[in-house]
Amino acid sequence: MFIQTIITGLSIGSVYALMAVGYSLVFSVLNFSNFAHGAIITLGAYIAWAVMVHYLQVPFFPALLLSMGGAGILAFLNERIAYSTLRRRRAPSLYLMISAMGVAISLQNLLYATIGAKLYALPPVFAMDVVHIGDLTISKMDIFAFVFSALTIAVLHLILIRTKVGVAIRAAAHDMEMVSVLGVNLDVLVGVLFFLAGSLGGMAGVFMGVKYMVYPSMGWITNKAYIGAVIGGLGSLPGAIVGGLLLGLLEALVSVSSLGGTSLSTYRDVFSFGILVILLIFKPTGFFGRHVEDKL
Amino acid sequence: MKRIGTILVVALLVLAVIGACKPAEKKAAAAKEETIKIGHTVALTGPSATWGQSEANALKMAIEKINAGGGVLGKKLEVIAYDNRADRMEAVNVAKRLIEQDKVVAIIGPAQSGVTNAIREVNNSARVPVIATTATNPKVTVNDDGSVVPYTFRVCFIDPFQGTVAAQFALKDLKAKTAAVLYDVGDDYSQFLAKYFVEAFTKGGGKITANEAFRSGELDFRAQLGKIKTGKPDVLFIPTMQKEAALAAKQARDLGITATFMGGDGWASPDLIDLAGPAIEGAYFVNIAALEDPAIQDFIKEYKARYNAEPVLPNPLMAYDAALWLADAIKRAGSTDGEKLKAALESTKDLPVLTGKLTLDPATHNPLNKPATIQQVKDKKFIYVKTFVTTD
Amino acid sequence: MAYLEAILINVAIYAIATLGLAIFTGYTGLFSLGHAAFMAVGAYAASILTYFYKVPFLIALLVGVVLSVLVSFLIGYPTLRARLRSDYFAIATLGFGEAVKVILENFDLTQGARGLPGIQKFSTLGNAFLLLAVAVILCRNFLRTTYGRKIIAIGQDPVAAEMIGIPLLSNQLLSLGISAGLAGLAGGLLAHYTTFIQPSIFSMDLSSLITAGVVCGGMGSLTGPVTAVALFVIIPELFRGFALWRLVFYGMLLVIIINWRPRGLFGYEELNRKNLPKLFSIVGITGGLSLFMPTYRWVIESRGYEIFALFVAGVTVGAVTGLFGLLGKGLSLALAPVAERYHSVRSRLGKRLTGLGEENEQALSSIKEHRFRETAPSKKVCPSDATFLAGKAADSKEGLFSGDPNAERGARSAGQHIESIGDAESGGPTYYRETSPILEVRELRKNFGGVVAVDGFSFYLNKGELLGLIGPNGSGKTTVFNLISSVYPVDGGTILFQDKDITEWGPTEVVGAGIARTFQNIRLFGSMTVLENVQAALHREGTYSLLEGFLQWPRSVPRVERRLRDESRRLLSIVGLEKESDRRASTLPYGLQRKLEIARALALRPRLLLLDEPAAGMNPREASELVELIQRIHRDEDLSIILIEHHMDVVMSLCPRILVLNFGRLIAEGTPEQIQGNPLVLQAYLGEKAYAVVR
Amino acid sequence: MLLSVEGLNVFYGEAIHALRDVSFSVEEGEIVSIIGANGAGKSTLMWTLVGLLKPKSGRILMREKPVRPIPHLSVAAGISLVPERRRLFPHLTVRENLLLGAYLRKDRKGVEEDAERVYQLFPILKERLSQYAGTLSGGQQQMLAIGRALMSRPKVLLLDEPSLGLAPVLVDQVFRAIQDIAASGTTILLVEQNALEALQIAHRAYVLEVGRIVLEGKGKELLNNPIVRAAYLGVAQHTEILLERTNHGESATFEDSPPTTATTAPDSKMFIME
Repeated sequence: MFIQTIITGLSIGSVYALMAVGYSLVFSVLNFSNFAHGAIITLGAYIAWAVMVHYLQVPFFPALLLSMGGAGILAFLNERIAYSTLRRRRAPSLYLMISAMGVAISLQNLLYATIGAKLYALPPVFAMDVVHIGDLTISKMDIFAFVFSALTIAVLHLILIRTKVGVAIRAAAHDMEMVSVLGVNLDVLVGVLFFLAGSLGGMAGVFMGVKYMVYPSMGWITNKAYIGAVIGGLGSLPGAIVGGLLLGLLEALVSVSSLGGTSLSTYRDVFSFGILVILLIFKPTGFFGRHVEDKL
Repeated sequence: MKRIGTILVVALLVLAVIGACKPAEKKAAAAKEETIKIGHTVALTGPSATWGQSEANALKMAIEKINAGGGVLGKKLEVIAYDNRADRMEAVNVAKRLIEQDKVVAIIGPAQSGVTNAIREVNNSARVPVIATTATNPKVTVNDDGSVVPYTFRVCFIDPFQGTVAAQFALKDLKAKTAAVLYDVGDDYSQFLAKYFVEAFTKGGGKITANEAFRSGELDFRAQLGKIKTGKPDVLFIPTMQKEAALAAKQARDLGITATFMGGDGWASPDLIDLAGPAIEGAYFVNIAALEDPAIQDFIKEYKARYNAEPVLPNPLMAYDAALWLADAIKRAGSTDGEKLKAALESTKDLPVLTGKLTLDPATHNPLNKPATIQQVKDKKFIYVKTFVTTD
Repeated sequence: MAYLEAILINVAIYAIATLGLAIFTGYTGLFSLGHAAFMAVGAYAASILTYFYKVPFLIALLVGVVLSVLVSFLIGYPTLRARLRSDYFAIATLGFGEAVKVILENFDLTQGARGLPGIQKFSTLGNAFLLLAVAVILCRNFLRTTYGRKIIAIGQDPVAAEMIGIPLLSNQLLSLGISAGLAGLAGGLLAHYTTFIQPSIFSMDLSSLITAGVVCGGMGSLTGPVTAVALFVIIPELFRGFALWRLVFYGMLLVIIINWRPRGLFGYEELNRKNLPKLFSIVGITGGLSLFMPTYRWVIESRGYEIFALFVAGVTVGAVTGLFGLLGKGLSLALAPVAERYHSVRSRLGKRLTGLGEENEQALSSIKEHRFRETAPSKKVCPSDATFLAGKAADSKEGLFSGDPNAERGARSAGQHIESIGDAESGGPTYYRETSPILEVRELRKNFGGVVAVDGFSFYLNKGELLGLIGPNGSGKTTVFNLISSVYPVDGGTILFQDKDITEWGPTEVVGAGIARTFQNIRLFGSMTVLENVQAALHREGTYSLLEGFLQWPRSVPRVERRLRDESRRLLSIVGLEKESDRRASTLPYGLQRKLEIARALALRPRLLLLDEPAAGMNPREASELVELIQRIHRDEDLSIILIEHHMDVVMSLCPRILVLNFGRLIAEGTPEQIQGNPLVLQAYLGEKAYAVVR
Repeated sequence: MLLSVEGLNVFYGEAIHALRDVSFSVEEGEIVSIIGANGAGKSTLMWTLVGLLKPKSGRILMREKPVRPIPHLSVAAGISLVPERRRLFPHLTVRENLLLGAYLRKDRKGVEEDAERVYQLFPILKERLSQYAGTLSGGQQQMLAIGRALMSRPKVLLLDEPSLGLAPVLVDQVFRAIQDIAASGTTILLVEQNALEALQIAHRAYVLEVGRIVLEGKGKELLNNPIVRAAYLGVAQHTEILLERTNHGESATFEDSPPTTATTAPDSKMFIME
């Protein structure tokens, strides 16, 4: 059962990780918590629902790409509408965060007001869902999502290492102003950044839709992704991945533990959020974060 | 910049108003004649809207039928319905508005125990009876000290009954020896139904192998289910809404749990089948009524004809019953005065309603001998299995 | 009418909670996403007491408030101590809010997810608004005290606040405590109004409603957030038809306001006569819009033409909006004489009130205020003037026996001067060094990620000395200041101040010991007035208690405040800013901002003043004025000064002794003449090649 | 005229007027220096020229064409900045830092050529290509910063205090490199704390004081200008000697022995060292 729990933890964690990567990507450059990321993930899932179930019967892979593209564009628009003015004005990150919160509240409730609260399921990708190995069961979707997420993150890594825009993004994480002085159009760069983050979010949304279901408040789960990102170190990609996976494992393990006869599963969130607070206090840079010293 | 902002705000507000006008049904020219106003507080939006909308439709049918039969005390009944989003704070405002602004004589709804609790003070201090439709928590109508809440009534059964029915069905009909429970600790309905089931099941000689919980908003229960699996229970009781039930069923089957799934009336939404697919096949749940129940076939036919959709049970039935009950009480009270209405409601005996005969227990404001139906998911449909009227 | 009452009670309750958050987020700039948790604590504590134990309502409320405050310390202490930055703090509070909910869901006493039904209804329109009024008055009072100014200062610039001796942690906690207390109060009222609570009520939606109120109402205002949240509660009621869209609007409104009106409804200002038209237009717009649908329906029903109905409804909206706009304008104009009268009456009344105890006060102040040295010492000498002559020094030596400390100091530094000149003639520089100098720095070291900024720097500063610290850009001068004033932790070495080892002391302790500083990049509290900037630095002398401050206790607070004001004015007059006292600090020109920084530093009653490039950006005339000013304060305020400066004439004319720093090391020390002749200095300033040419 | 600036006014916040009606021009192929005290507005001017600060009024023209004050457009117009304190990307490799300099360019071959040119100028960089920029020494970092700016093949190279925090021997290297760059045809606008050195290599120079241009002239002329000498050229009597010698074209060698101590006291009150 222990190994089964580990597998479950990794499966939950991989969703957290995928969401945390997009969130961390934005944080690394713009240094603020993009609370709208959850809403973008939700919209990504709804795009998949619209093309796979509601309007058309598009197969999974094209739908996934459409979702990623659509969510990417939405994230881009989100930046244009809600953050770019603030960014150009060099407003404190607090302002960006509030703006992001506004977008998140607005979009989630827009879904309630238009599409409604009904729950939707995305069609399963594989007919036979589970692989049995001895006593263990692993969902094929989990394996697929895990591998595909890993591949996507690897591609993202390549983009960041090999392409000019990628290098510029990494440079911007350190000094955005200087990057612009080298001729990089920041609007374009930030646009690309949000598109990448949004696409990853769209993918996370589709995977969530297939594994679980699609509904307006599904972005709530990104709270956990933030914790994952903090555990790994805000603004660090490997940190986001490791942090997400660790949080998934932790939650799975806490869920099956008990203390003096009472099952701890009901207190699971106290553990997650408790870890968050403790980590923020003792190691705010997480496991992979960079330490930035303010200069007077 | 400032000006642009202001203009934008204004433009958005205007757009929203226009947007809101569209779905708003054009009210028929206000009836000039005097009517008896009945309030309806209902979740027309938000997560409970599926039932709420169906409930509103059914109530409309009931009122029209009563009015067609000459109304009550020579007057027509009029329903004033407001959306409460199943939100406690909203519901309080809605109740106040209904009572103070619209001067309703009684309120039908809410459908949730928590929401009914939330408006308890409002309607009781104003002496306006509330008939909750599907608020199944026993504490809705009874105070902690055992006294009855004077102006709060309900037409549905209560959770201990539901939990007991589920436990007895599991023990006797399914011949289950062991059961596990997975419930939502953040939801009062789920928390209490789980508790009543566990009590009844152990009392009946069964064994609870695992009693696990999650929090509202969670999507992955495989860790808890993994633990449940080790106990190899005969029955897995999932007293949640359809969303969590569907997820839990899918994940449990993926993990190779072979137990029979069971649930409460929170399952009774067609969504369940869409969401859970084959995983939910063969599962049983307790409901207030079933579509196949012969007693209600006329209602269902009429509803389908009128709204071109199947009613989402059980709320429409409960609202319909509540309307009949209220009309009867007003007639017997001969007045719309709150106190007299309360007395009339309390003294209801063997009143024929859609789901049988209604008799009220004045000590608890719960209907007596309210039947519970066991339904099964079979071939992507809910089918009627059995009706419990009392439990041993 | 209970429906209206219900809305108004809601307004009052949410306004109290928002007021609390305004004190915290609005003034300290830290963003809390978990304030609903404090409301939950207050609500549960109060209702458990009244419900199970039949405790009187007010006492229960009070216990709820106290408990909320305690709980806020529980989360606040570790997170604020760890100095979490805005985002991290926000996420921590978000986590905390959720955790509190989980605990409430699992706790037996709180009856889990079912919540507490059947709480008695104690909250009424009367007591809710009474409490709101009390809360507003207390908060307003609080902000007008030393305690309030400390919090505002922290919100404006935490580093500068620390450098004027305001400890961050305790003051941020105080602010969080007040805010949590108010949230707890709001929670208690809410519970006893709805008579039913459940963990799910205290969700992030509630937190964000409060946050939205603060942001949209204006960070740094009290009435702004209260007004905003009132609108947030009322508007959706007017639009009952689409309550669903309410949250969509919140969101959009947040985005729009933060982007286009980042200072919110009234900005840093409070609701006043000038803001009335603004408020009225908002009310007019919303009121007008709420009439849109009814008008539209009414026309449709009676006439039936849709376009006509739209037109009529539109005109109605416009008319109501315009009417309210005009009404606001008119009212604000009409109120002008009333306001004037009110002010004059108030000031007269205030005078009479505080005048009552005038004699007592004077007796008291003569005992208490002996450390306020209002007048400069009678005998003035100019020890540090560059034109100082040995003969003059000899004259002032008489003062050595006159008991005048300034004269004594003057004599000493004069002696120094003589000696050093003598040394210059005989070769290597040696200085008169006191056996215990006021400041002694030994082997100071600081690395920044492998780059050595300060590399074994040692020096001393005699009491009353005016020491120059020069060196090329990037040579580590400012870092030395930052190390002395404990902005950075020291990597190695010791700092002794008045024979005490202050190496490991925190910034505020260093200030308390008597070291004040100014900054190379001016760090003023921009939104405060010039006077308030100095008043903020006088925080140690606000001798009344927090409770007295909250109540604006007439026997102590006005007197102390008046004294602080007078003292601030005196300090401003020293630097020549007395005429600008009511200007907002950020609107001062550059040169005056520097002077204000000096005045603020003087308010700390320092023994040692660190001036970091005070003449930067000044033209020669301003610079020579500054020289005069520094000489004056050095003389009158009994100060030791270290001066970093690039304007050589400033350094040369002020400092009898100069240290030269390069690559974090001391490369030369001596009189201005010696420094100018030192080859290493020349090399550092001119570069090797140029120096070689010179040679 | 390659770069000309007309009536630039820049504000910080509401009250601080950092540049007041600044106008000047740079001819093709020139080295132009701007000197001034700390806080005079030199860096502000540089940031405004590359579009990081938006002027309240005034124009920046490249070859008579106005340049919009947006950083990437400035770079596209041929302005490239080596900022104060270098501002490299420490966690990027030397090569990545260099290539970022060529961000706007599409000609791969040209970029490689320019990289070679940078390696010729600073051979040490070629040895450290895959090293993180943060691990370089101060002098190497300055070289990299200059190299990075050159990669955009600028028409005019802005240098903001390139000798800041460098040991004297490195300062010399950097200035030699600047002259080499100028010799190969890149126009240079230089802001230096080291006014002496800056004026020596400059064709023309401007003096900035409290946001205003108060003087302009040929580099050598300004070196001889008594006001400038007094205000910005540090230690007066040595400057006198220096000026005499340089004016006579006399060269000198550096020796380890310290120079004789000054005997005369400064007679000038205006004595600003920058």
